[in-house]
Amino acid sequence: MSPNRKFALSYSYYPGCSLHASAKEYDVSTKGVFNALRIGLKEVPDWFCCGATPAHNVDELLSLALCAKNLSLAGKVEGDLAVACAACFSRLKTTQHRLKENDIKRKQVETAIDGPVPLGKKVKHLLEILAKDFGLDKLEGAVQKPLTGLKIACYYGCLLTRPPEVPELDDCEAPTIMENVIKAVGGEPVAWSHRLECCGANFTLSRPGVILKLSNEILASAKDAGADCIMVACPLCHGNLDIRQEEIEQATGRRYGMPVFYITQLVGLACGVSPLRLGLESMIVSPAALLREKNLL
Amino acid sequence: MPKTITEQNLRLLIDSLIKEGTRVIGPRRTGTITLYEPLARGEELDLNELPRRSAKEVFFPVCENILSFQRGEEGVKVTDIDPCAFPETVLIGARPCDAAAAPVLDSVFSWDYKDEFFLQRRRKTTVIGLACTTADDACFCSAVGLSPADSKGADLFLTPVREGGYLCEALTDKGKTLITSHARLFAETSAAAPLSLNEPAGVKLDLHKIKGWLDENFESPIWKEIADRCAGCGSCAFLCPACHCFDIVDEGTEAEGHRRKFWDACGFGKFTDHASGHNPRDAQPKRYRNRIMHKFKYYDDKFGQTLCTGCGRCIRWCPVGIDIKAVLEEIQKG
Amino acid sequence: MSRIGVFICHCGENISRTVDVERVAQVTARLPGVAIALDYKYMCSDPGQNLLKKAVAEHKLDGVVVAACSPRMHEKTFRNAARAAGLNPFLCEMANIREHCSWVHEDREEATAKAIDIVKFTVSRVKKDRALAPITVPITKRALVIGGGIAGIQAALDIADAGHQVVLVEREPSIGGHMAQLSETFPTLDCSQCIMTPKMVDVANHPNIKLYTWSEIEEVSGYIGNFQVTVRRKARSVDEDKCTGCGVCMAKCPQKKIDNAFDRNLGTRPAIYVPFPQAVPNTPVIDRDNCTRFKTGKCGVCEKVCGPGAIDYGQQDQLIVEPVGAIVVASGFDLYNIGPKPADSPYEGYGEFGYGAIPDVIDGLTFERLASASGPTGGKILRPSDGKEPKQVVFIQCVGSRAREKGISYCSKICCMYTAKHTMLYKHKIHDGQAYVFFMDARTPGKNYDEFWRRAVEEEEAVYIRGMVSRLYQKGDKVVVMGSDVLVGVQVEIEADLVVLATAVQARTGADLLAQKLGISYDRYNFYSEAHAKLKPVECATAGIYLAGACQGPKDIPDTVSQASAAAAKVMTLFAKDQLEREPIVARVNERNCAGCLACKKVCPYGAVEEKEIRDRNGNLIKTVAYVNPGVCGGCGTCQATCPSKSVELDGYTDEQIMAMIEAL
Amino acid sequence: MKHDFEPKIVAFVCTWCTYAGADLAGTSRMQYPANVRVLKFPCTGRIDPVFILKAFQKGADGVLVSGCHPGDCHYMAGNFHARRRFAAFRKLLEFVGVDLARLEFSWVSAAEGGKWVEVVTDLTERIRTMGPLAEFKELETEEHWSGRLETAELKEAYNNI
Amino acid sequence: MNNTAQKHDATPLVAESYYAAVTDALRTEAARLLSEGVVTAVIGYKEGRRHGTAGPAIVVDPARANELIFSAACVNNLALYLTKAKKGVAGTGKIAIVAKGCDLRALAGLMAESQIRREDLHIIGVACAGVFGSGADRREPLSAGNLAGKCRECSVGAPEGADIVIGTLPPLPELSPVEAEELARLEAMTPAERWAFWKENFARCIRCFACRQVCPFCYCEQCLCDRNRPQAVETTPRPAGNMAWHIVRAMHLAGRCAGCAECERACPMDIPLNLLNRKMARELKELYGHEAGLTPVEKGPLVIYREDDDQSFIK
Repeated sequence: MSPNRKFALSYSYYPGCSLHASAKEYDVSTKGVFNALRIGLKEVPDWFCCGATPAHNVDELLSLALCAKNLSLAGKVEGDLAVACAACFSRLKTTQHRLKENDIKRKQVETAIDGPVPLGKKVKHLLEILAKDFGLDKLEGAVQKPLTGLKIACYYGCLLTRPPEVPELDDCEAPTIMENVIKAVGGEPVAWSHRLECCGANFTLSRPGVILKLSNEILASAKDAGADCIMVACPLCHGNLDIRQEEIEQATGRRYGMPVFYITQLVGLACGVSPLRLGLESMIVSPAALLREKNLL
Repeated sequence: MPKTITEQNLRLLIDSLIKEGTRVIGPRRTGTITLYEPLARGEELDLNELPRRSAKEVFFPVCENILSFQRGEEGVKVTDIDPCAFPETVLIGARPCDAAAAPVLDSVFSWDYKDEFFLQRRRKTTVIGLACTTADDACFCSAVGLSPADSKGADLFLTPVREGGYLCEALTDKGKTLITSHARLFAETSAAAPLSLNEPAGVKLDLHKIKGWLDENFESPIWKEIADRCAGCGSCAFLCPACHCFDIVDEGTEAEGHRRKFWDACGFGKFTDHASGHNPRDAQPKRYRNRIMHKFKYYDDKFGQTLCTGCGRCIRWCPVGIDIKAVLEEIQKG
Repeated sequence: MSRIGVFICHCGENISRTVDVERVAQVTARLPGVAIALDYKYMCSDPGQNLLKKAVAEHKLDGVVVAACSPRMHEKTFRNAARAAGLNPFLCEMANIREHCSWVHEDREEATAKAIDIVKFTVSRVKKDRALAPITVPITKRALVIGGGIAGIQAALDIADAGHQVVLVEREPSIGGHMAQLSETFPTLDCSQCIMTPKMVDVANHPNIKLYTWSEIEEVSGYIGNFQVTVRRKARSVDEDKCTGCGVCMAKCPQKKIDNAFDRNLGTRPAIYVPFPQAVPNTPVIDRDNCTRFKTGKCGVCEKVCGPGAIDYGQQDQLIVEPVGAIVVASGFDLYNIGPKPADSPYEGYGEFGYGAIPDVIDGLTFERLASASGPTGGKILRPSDGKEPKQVVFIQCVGSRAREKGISYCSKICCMYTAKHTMLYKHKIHDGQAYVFFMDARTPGKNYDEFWRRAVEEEEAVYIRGMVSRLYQKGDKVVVMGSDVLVGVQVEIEADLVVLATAVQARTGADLLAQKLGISYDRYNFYSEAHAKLKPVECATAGIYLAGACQGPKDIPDTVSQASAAAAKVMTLFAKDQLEREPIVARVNERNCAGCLACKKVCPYGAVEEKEIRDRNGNLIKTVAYVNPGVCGGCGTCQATCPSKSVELDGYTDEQIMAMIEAL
Repeated sequence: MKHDFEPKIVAFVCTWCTYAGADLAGTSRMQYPANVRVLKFPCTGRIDPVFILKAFQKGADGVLVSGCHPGDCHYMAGNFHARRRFAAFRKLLEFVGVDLARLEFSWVSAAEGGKWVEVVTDLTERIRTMGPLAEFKELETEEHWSGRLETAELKEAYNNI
Repeated sequence: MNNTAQKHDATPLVAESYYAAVTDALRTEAARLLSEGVVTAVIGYKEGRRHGTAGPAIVVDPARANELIFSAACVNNLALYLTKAKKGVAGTGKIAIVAKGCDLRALAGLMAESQIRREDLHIIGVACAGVFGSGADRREPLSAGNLAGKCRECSVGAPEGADIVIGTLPPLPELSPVEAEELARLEAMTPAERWAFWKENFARCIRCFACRQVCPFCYCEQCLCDRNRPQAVETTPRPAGNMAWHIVRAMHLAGRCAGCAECERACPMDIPLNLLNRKMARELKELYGHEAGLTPVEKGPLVIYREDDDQSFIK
């Protein structure tokens, strides 16, 4: 990647574990999109796990310290911190929020990580960067292949907007930011009911039955609303909706065949990023047929 | 044979006076200004510039207690101040315009009521005058009949000499005694060359003519013209060597307190404010008129003296630039 | 020299145990200006007071210091005693040597020394006391009632029945308020309109009530007993004197498709309308925003069909000044908006309930209109989307109330009861239907309230689910309600035909603006503040203004009516006197010294300071100075502390009195 | 317990809250040092900074100003105005060199008898350790000789006069 | 280093021709206003007898408009002549007043305090490069060396809000803020050191009240310190009363003083009075974001409040 200073906008970047493993395509497509939009992205050196969903259930101090240390590492890289994964985003923001309002906790954490926590470092989700920093108008201008006719169910999941005082991304119960991005790149967001419902998250490992129920409702709701595909911003949601889709179909007997894209994959497609650099091939439910049908491949 | 004293001996004189139990007051630098102040050591004497306030406060302090009272179980006890207890004092370095004012003030303070607070201080004070070698464009002593070399009011008069030090001229017994009792500090010389003195420039005033005009012109549009802009502060009167108005007030609580005498000024709006609410001098021009009248007519009528020595302080420090010299020149024109 | 009497009380042993009262008397007797100093066992007793009275006469006292308990305890007692002895009561002061001395110190020597000091500075103060006469203010015995809902109607009728003139101002075309919109009322299920309309008619016919509908308060000036109120009578476009209320205009109006706000937009009305058939006055008003005539100039049907010729398109707003002596504020409430957040609202709506975008999610007041016999469905409960009878209805309580995250932390007080009522009304009309209620608590304190609620649960079989709802969404023609039952600990999902939200009661939009006109205070939710939460629940801190109904906080009808009658009683109490007497602790301006900078006016919490022009005999303006209206001044003294030249002084707390105390310390 | 120095503390309080709070301390028989002298005002809004100055001049070693908590003012806003006035005044006093530890402000409600005791006790004890307020007392007795303050140097020079 | 500093100090800030041009324009404007009857009087400056001095002048006759001048000696804040205590001087009717940027701030404050009305004034603004310091050498043209302390930090050289503005200033050099530095020096002292500083300064005070009399905001018809029932401030010029007087005056001006520093200039005893006013202005700005007199605001910082004002100093 080119040096940051070449771009008007540039960010430090915290990919998070998933994006280096099960959600590689999210990482690849993020870099693809940012490169296409001439937005600088510099990965934070030596970053490590944010603690994800489990840590804070076990040990709050640990969960805060993990993020605090990552923030402290990020502090050494210029630019606001760009985060792709909804869980990482939530954890990093939560940490800042928590430590800002609680001096005692902050001191404990500072002792634990042996240094100050950069509470002023702005943590931004990709959506925020695309819709606000870069701007919808400019995004619209960057479109080379509008997603015309593609009916997309924008799926926020639980973490992206909640609790409202933490991410401060959009209206927590009726957000529109994903829809706005999709409209900017020419897609057709559908109105549907399960945009903010939980997919079951990490019960995928311990109680897959929960996933079968919850994710099924999401898929069914999207399908009923006439969506061709679902768009997500979270590796875990992606896993539950995409990887488990076949299993859900078997369990419920209803066939969905609903590709589940990351936001960056769709934006990338529209902005002319080569499909080869969007990781489309790693999707379990293949989008090939759909994209061909809509003349997007 | 005239006497001289060196710069250094002048300071030693102060030190030995203090040692003898005499209070010495002389120009002393304090912050950005010079004031006639009690000196603790001869070195403190600073003769470089005309002190901001005149020397009148040596005899007529800014504020002084004239009695004190305590209310006890047996009633009110009044304690008088004894003017005879005032310390022997030497005022050193008084400029001609300051030294000359003291005898002028004697008239008013010893006229029908004898103000012992003033008079005792006068009696107990020996004045060492000092001739002026510089003058600025506010100075006008020579326009009112004095000069930089005038020794009026001084007991001993110093004139700077070219070789450094001063020529000393004893004018009164007090002055002579001062020299004889400190004879070792004075030298006899015949060849001291006085420094040239600086006569203030500008028009000489005909005080008689001015008084004549004032006699006729209590009502005149000129007062408004001159003094509409007067802000009504007391800086002219307070800096003046000859202004001597004072007020008396009781301060303290029901249990104890002091009666105090302190400077007042005819420029203040409250100066003639009656308890009835009526104020005969209800506007600034009337107050300024009183200032001029008092100095150049009333005092003359009563005592045959002019209440101005031309020090120029009121000109220098008037916040609204009223220039008494210019006013007098105007009046002189008629 | 003053002649002060000092009376030192032992208070049994309460004071004398720690304070050497004899010594206090000895020392203070010798203070300058003290004519006599005595100590006595119980100064507040009859013999004690007589001692004081006798001493005043015998020693010709011109001031009295009673060193005893707190003035908050007995200042009145001793001032009355002084008055009885012929001394101006304000020349009697208390020195607090009990609460502030003997009770809080153990060391007898220290306590005695302190007591002496306290007496000493109080003596110094008394010497500077001035005789003060009570202030009297004439009273205009007319009342203004703002708001023509049940609160305003009740207050107006009570005051009018007592024989006083009342001006009743209502901003809608008809009086009636929210109560007129209700179907039945809890806990008796009597028809709201049946009990309401007779009162409305009484108002219209009462000789002592002057009714201004379609009117608003423009400006209020003056003070208790003497307010000047400017009322804006909005142009009705119909001459009230000529109109007979025949209704032909409404019938013939070609523009009939306007949402009927009275019916919560479920039905429509013409551009010339009365909000509901029983309106008082029964005079229509032209809705100029929607009238073709006013929009395009190309109609005029109503004018043509009106027999009496009452239509007046050229009518203008009118400003009328009404002098009144007291004001009852009964401006009512609004309901929490379930739609998207309006720009002027501090409150978030409910995104998880669809921000009002799901047609079959309605609020409680809309349900009232559905259930009302005079409502848009004629009393049949039919859901808005397709007019079908809902067979499963979910009621959700505490929507907006007790929801800190939405900006409101209070309980709206009426929702538990009216939701219970709704389930009953529903069950009575749709016998095979099922009502579910999601609730946090059922709050039913009130006469027959809990019984009523139990009936809903036990007899009318409403299913109460304790828990909140996380989301509503449309699924086909159903509304899916996702919630939790926290008693059982399970997730609940109900496919409902209709969802009714019991939305929070909130202050009227613009309540703050009205408060600013009136000069009364309001809380952070814009509800008006009573002068004391317990002991002055209907008075405002601003004298002469009283509160009734939900403008002060959420209230049900019985409470509202009680408060309205209470406010009316307060007005009548005020009107029972011809003049108002006030403690003369008020500020006075020294006009000679006042330079007219009006800093006092800027800081006065009561708006008591006015500008006054001083003119000479020829009428030329000399200067403008401040003037303190003694009827309005509350006596805080903030003006005096602010005035650089101390040209305004608070009687009873003059600089002289205070400085005398400080100097005596 | 006797102390070497018993300061004079003057308290300016409003009648509705702090005075009543002090009454409550009394009725509850709480104990506190006897140094404080309480002057009653209708409202803290009535308290002029000049009074504080005067108290210091007339020998107070410490001054307490106390009134209703914000929002509880009997007169609605008197204490809000007072708060600004005193915020400014204490800055001024600090600037002319008065140790602000001698000037205390508090909100004590009618229900806070305990807080009254705490505030008065803390202030009294603090001033006890600080000693008398010499500055204003010196000024009160100080006469100046023709503008020159009576410094040690001057005293020494003229100790025999 | 020292040399260059001195050299810089003596460099004239504006050419003499600037003052000549402004004076000409001023006279023309004044003559026009008076002869057309727009105003009944023009309050301006005229030359003093002594070199480099000027004083207030009240001109009512158009023929005498040519007495008016503008120069670096025009130190006075003429707003003084509009306030109640002194306003008899200008008679009645609309009045024109010559105002420097700093004087205008006082006018704004006086309007807010109902002492004057904008419609009664015709404000002739003059662009000002600064005025002579008191006691400065006035034989030389105005330079950093003889400039008044307050002018070194002036931000209102070109007045705003006047009816007419005369003169356009050349770019002026940035000067070290000596007053601000002095303030910082005092603030860095211990309370005892500050007390000693003020005690010594106030001891010199002779209660001539020049500070009060030249202050546009001291328009009280009865000054607190002239009152004797009760005597809030001792009348006599003794250390006690002087301290009280200056504290009370600073408090009364807090939030109102527009910073013209006339009190300090007028003080014949060289007491640095403006330090008090500057200090209070800064504190009020920090506390409540208020700056006196930029535009007329209805309520100053000490006659208004916010419910969430700082109260960290209150227990």
